[in-house]
Amino acid sequence: MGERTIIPFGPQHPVLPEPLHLDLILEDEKVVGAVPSIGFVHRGLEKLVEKRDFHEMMYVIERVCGICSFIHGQGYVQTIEGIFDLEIPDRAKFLRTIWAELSRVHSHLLWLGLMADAYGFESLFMHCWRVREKILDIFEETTGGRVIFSVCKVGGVWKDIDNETLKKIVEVLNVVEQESKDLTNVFIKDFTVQKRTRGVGVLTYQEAIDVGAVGPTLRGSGVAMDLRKLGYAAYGELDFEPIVEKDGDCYARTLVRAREIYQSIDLIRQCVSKIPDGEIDVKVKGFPKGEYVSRLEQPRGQVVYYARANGTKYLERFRVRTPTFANIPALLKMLPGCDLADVPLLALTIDPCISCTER
Amino acid sequence: MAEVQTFQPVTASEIVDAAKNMLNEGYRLIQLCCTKTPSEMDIIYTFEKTDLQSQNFKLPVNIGDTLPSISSVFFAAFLYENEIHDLYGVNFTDMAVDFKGTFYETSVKQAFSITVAEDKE
Amino acid sequence: MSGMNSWIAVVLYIVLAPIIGGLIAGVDRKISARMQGRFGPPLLQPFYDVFKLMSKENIVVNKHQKFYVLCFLIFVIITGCIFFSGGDLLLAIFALTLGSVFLIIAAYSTYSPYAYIGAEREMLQMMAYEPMVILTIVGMYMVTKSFNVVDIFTYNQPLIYTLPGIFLGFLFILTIKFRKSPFDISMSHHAHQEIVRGVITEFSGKELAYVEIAHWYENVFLLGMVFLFFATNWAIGAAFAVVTYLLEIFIDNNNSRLKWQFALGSAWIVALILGVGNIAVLALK
Amino acid sequence: MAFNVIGKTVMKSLFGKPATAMYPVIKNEFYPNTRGNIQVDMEKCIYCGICGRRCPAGAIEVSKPDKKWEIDRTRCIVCNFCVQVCPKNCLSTERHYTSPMTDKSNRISTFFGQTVQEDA
Amino acid sequence: MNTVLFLIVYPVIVALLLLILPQLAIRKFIVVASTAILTAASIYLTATYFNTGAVFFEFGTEALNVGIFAIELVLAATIIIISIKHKQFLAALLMLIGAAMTIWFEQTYGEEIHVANNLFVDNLSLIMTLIIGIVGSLIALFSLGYMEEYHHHHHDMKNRTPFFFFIVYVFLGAMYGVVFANNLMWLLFCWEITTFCSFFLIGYSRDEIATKNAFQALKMNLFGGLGFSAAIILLFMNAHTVELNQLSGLASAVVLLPAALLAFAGITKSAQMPFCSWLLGAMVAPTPVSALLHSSTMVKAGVYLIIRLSPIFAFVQGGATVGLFVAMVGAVTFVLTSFMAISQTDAKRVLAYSTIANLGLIVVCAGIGTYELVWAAIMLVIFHAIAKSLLFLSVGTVEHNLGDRVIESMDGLIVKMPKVAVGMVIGIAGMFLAPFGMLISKWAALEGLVAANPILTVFVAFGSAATLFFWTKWLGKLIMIKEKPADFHPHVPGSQSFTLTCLAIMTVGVCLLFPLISKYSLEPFIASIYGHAYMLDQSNVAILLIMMALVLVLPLRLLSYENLNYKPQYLAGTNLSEKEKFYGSLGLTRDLSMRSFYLASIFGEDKLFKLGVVSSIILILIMIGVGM
Amino acid sequence: MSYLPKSPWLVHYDASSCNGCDIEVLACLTPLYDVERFGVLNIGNPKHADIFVVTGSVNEQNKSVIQNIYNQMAEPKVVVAIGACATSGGIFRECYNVQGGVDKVIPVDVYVPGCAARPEAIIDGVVQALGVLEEKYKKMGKVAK
Ligand code: NFV
Ligand code: SF4
Ligand code: SF4
Ligand code: SF4
Repeated sequence: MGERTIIPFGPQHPVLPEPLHLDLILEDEKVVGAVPSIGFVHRGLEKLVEKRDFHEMMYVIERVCGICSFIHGQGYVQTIEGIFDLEIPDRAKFLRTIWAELSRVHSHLLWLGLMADAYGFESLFMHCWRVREKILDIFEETTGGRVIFSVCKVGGVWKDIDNETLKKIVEVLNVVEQESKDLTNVFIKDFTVQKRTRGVGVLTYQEAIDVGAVGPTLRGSGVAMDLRKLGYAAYGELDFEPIVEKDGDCYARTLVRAREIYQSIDLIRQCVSKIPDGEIDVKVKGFPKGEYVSRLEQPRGQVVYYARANGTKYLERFRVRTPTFANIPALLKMLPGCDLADVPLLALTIDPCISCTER
Repeated sequence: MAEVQTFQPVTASEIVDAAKNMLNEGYRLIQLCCTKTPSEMDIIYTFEKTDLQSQNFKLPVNIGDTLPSISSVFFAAFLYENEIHDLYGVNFTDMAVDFKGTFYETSVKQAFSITVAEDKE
Repeated sequence: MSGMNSWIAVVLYIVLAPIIGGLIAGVDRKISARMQGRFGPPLLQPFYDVFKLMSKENIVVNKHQKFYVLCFLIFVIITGCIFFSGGDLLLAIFALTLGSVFLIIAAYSTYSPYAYIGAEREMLQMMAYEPMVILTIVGMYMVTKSFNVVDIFTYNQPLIYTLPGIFLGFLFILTIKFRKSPFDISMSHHAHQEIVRGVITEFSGKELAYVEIAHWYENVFLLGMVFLFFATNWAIGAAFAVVTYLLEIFIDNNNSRLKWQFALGSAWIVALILGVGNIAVLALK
Repeated sequence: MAFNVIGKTVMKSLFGKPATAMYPVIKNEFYPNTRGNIQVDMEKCIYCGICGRRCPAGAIEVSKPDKKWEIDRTRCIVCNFCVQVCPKNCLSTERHYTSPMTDKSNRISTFFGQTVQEDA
Repeated sequence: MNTVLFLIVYPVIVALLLLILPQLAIRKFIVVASTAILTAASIYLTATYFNTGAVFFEFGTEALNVGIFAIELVLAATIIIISIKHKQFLAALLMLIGAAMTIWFEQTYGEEIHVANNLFVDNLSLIMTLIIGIVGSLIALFSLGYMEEYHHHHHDMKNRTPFFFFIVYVFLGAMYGVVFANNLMWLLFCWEITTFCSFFLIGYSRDEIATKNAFQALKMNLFGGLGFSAAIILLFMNAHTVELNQLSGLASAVVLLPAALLAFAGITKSAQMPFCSWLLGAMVAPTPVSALLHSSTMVKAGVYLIIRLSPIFAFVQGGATVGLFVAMVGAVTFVLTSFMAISQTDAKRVLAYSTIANLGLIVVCAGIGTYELVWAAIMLVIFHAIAKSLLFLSVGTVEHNLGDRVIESMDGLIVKMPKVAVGMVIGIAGMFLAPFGMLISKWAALEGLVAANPILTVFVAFGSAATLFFWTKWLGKLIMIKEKPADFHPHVPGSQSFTLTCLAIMTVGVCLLFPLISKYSLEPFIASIYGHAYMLDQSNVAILLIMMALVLVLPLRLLSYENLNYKPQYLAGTNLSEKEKFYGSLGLTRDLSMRSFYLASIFGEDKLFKLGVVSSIILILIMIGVGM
Repeated sequence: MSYLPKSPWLVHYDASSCNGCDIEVLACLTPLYDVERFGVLNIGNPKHADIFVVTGSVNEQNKSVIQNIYNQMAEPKVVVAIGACATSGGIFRECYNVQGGVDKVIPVDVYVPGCAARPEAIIDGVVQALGVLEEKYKKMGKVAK
């Protein structure tokens, strides 16, 4: 008998490309209970450290996720470099920053598109992804891959970007900026979009901190926390402020991401103007020994890496704590009381990346 | 660039209080990370402040040990604890949400509890 | 229309409506694609889709669903037949309602959570647009003193002059009926929806094709309704029907999907303000 | 708040040229950096096996006695590591991806050095 | 004439017999026989008079009047005593006032009252006769098996079945009295008896809620009865008549206030806002009671009276305004109760709300009172009586098998109890879908209203939309196809399934026959009052019949499907090999479960009810004010 | 000739993909590649779909999901495995929770290698799948006769 409506939401579900499962318990369309389950993407790749040496492991870690792939690579090598206490050439740092910020632009555009799709705004989705393709072209041109770059290595980067291309990138970014403006305007101003996002899934300042939210989810609730302020890679030499919105609802989080696109474009421009000439890598000798925790800012928020090495070519343990993992409690906070129609929105509002989460 | 990192040791009985302390000092939980090597096994608790300062605790454990959950202090901890339970076979009491071993349904149970080095021995 | 003529109209409707409806759907997809910066499918794509569905294996959750879907198709066709033979407009709407109810219970009968929510939402939508539909007909009667499409059709002045509010209100709910954003709540043409494909989640193969064809018939009927507002002149009427549809495509591509609360609320408010307002003006005259 | 904010973009697209690249009617141009199919120059290969050992995906198999160099294309993750580590620089990456296949047995490409008959 | 008397008296005799002969077998025999007899007599009466126009009977003696007066006083005294025993002083007071008015009226004017025709028959009475005779006695038949089971399910309750049947048959007699009476005082007498019957039946179980609700019903109906009495007194004082058929010939100044008061009485009896709460409360009564009194007959007495008044609204000067407000009360009731029905989970409550809503619609039609609308109103009465009693009785049957009557428990009923479910589906379809009866009448109502008062169509438009919603969702629940639980063995006694079958066939049959009913019964009746009759458009009738035929024939298609490949529902990939289960979070195996939308935040009772009470009270006050 | 190759509808399931192949599948739908030109729709519901596109490898938990989706599709149907993970397990082949390519649990008709598989490769793969679809349709017809 139908006391409540129970809906198995996912793992295969058209609105969430990713296999997250929720048992949604509904009354009318109100969600009165939501129990998540994950594990559909769990591969256990962290354990591969026992079979891949610490150079090869870079390629594994990159494939934690195909969206934030570059920063995973960067985070991995940074952690190993942290164990080695290795200083890499400045140009490599800048190049990493450029790619990282490009990744952020692409990731945010991708997310904006998916978000639009979640509330049935198909044309907006298409246009976001159309613009995003321009970034992917830059990736392919500079690294050889559209989504997985394989350019980081312990001690630097594999490929250089010549200054010509850097200029070209800035030009492309000018176009992207222009076109994104038209699109982010829709997210900011459109009546129907606001109707769907305003006041939905509110996470207050304190709640956001308590549940351990990170990234735009956290900043959308007014907490100015951005790991790039740690000054890793070239961020120490760049000028930026974390982007913060107060309301803590889907709208605020959308706004944060929309504005971060421009921030990232600006950072890349700064990088291009400041990038020094020189080497792009240093030789790495010997094997790492020790342990290290490093934190980076992914498009989705803070990512934490932990590595422990014992002086052989295999690490003993490598672990990634990804932003989505940290944001799931926030999602669980937001779900009860929303409408079924809001569920995809809320799921997307933390920008879930299940493959990151489960590794 | 490398910041100085400390791993402050704690014991199972202290961990909840340590977590409460951290909470009072304005820290929040960043991660629980379990590590198993052939010789030792420990859980690292990482906390962080909104000004990005961080603090690590290291708690030595063994497979089959039962630890108190800190999810009453930091709600988010239940995810890590369930994960560690499923992958390492460390039990936690009073988790905010207890998946009872269905967090990751892996074909190899508690896969991380054996390391390659041990395997070879 | 005399007896003979109305039979011809019925036959023409039964034969031509799916062709026109399919073409409209094709144009719709093409234009939508272009609006999204894409090249888009071939014009005849909807027909390919339907033919393909016809050739698929028959899978069902239970056999009742097939029967209900068949009824849905039949009663939607009957609706158009009543309409295009110049019959009673209210009766046509009742037949359409019956058809829609068959679709809904087809979804219900599958006992599938997604189809179920879709069905509930479909009912909400019906509840949302029903008043305005009835008010539209009431308005037409007040002007022409008849419920018969023939009489409305041959009325000596375009209805739009006297029923502007009702026309706008009707346009509004037409978005619901065409299943366009922002009101494609219960099922939408593109699948990326929280309830999968809503009402039609559990249909496949032939039934899905039937549902599609029924929508073509229904769309032609609805455009016929639009046409009635301009009926004194064939060309203008047809032109407005086309413009209306283009407008719907435009709206579809310009809005996100809203929730049922908004669909119900806005449709009722529109019915109350535009519909009742217009009727009140007519009544006072 | 405003309505139809995207209207301008939409109308521009409607009357402009679609962004579609029309693949496969028009073939795509790849960049010089593009990574794709791994190719081996058997003339230069010394069967040292470094590529095979270091390939993170374990896609390459080298057999010195048979003078054989073999790659499983469905395993290869196109990371270019083998190209970068080969001491003889005999590996290269094509600017074209491996084509899809309906028959899984096509996944393995085998190359033999000159001394062995190429009849497989 | 004799048949008329027979119909009034026979049920009362049966009632007494049933009371003094409590043996089950005898009861069974009597009830079955009476069903046949009443049905036959009703049909016979109809056959005799259906094309004679109105026929009046002088019948009546002084002794009879004295007898009626005496019975009235005895009953009043009984009610007052019972009320005081239950500390229901308001009820006692109302009864006291009513009795006082009657006594005073008898004392003051008793001598002067001369009634030419005490009884009469016309086509409207005949239609009511058929409803009472066939539907009513079928329900009595249904009660046979039902009451047995009822006490089986409620063993802690005292078995007072003989009393139950006594009241039911007294009620039937009274109901005949209501529809045959031309003398308003007789009408009032029968009217009050139906009130008392309702009171006793609602309170049948004698538990706290039942008693409370019974008194609520009593109070409200007595209150309406006061209006009735007042109307009679005024009428006699000003116009020296107490005859129903004279009313529409009277001068506007004389008749308007009595008409308004009578309409008021009708409104209370047919449970319109603000009095609808009594009918909702009445749902505690055993289900046949709900079917008999609270949907197909007694509440129909209310609208019957208003329909009788509609010539006044239509012809008498100033009557239209009174009628408009009567109609407005109906309209408000229709819309709001339709809305509120959406938020109900209890099947009987949904039926109750829908009943009130439909009565509201009838009141709207009768209140405006043009010939089309009267046609529609009477059609509504017919279709509603049959379909609604079918639904009530099915719910009763289902309740005994499922253990409760929550709509949510009925999912998959078509699998669990196919026959009953099909009956219910017919009943529900009959309530709101083309080509079934209610819809035909609603259609006529709409057409009539547009011509007469377009603004009222707005109410109908919105109310109908809500109707669509709550019926469809119920329908959906019934026809869900799901696995049949292995341990479920429904039991439906023969008397019940016979009744249900008859009613289901009648629901469909009446729809098929409605052109004939209209042509031979309604049209002459309406023509006799209005001078011209509502004619159905023949082509529309043809289309309706075609649709009807399709609806009846298409299900045959179900038999012919083959080569189907059965696949379980799409569950996002979490299906288990067991049907209707999926693998949920936390490693749980979950059953599919679905709950309809109730939209309590929008259509919740509390807000809407208040709104309805306030607005309808204002409307009623204006209505009576206009009458003055 | 059937109309199957003119209107292939996809259902896409992300097994344990890293999202790399996933977003490339999605990218195929978007303006630059726009597979709707061939009538392809990402319909998201196995009951409506003709082509099952799987990215990522099979693991303990998604094994049954893949099978369920496959079973719920109506004949004729084809499976396209996209990316190194789905074709062979790719780089994660040796992970403890990876059981290998999709062909471990359901029959696969087209293998699209790459990591991540490029949109062009995916389009090629789908085009090849259309051929398979047509063949299966013919076979199905024979069985019916
Ligand atoms: N969650 C996550 Fe990632 C990001 N950003 C990261 O570590 O996307 Ni797949
Ligand atoms: S590393 Fe180069 S030389 Fe050595 S086996 Fe591989 S291809 Fe040949
Ligand atoms: S490209 Fe990478 S995966 Fe492919 S063969 Fe070379 S090293 Fe192995
Ligand atoms: S093949 Fe590569 S890109 Fe595709 S899912 Fe697997 S790891 Fe990710």
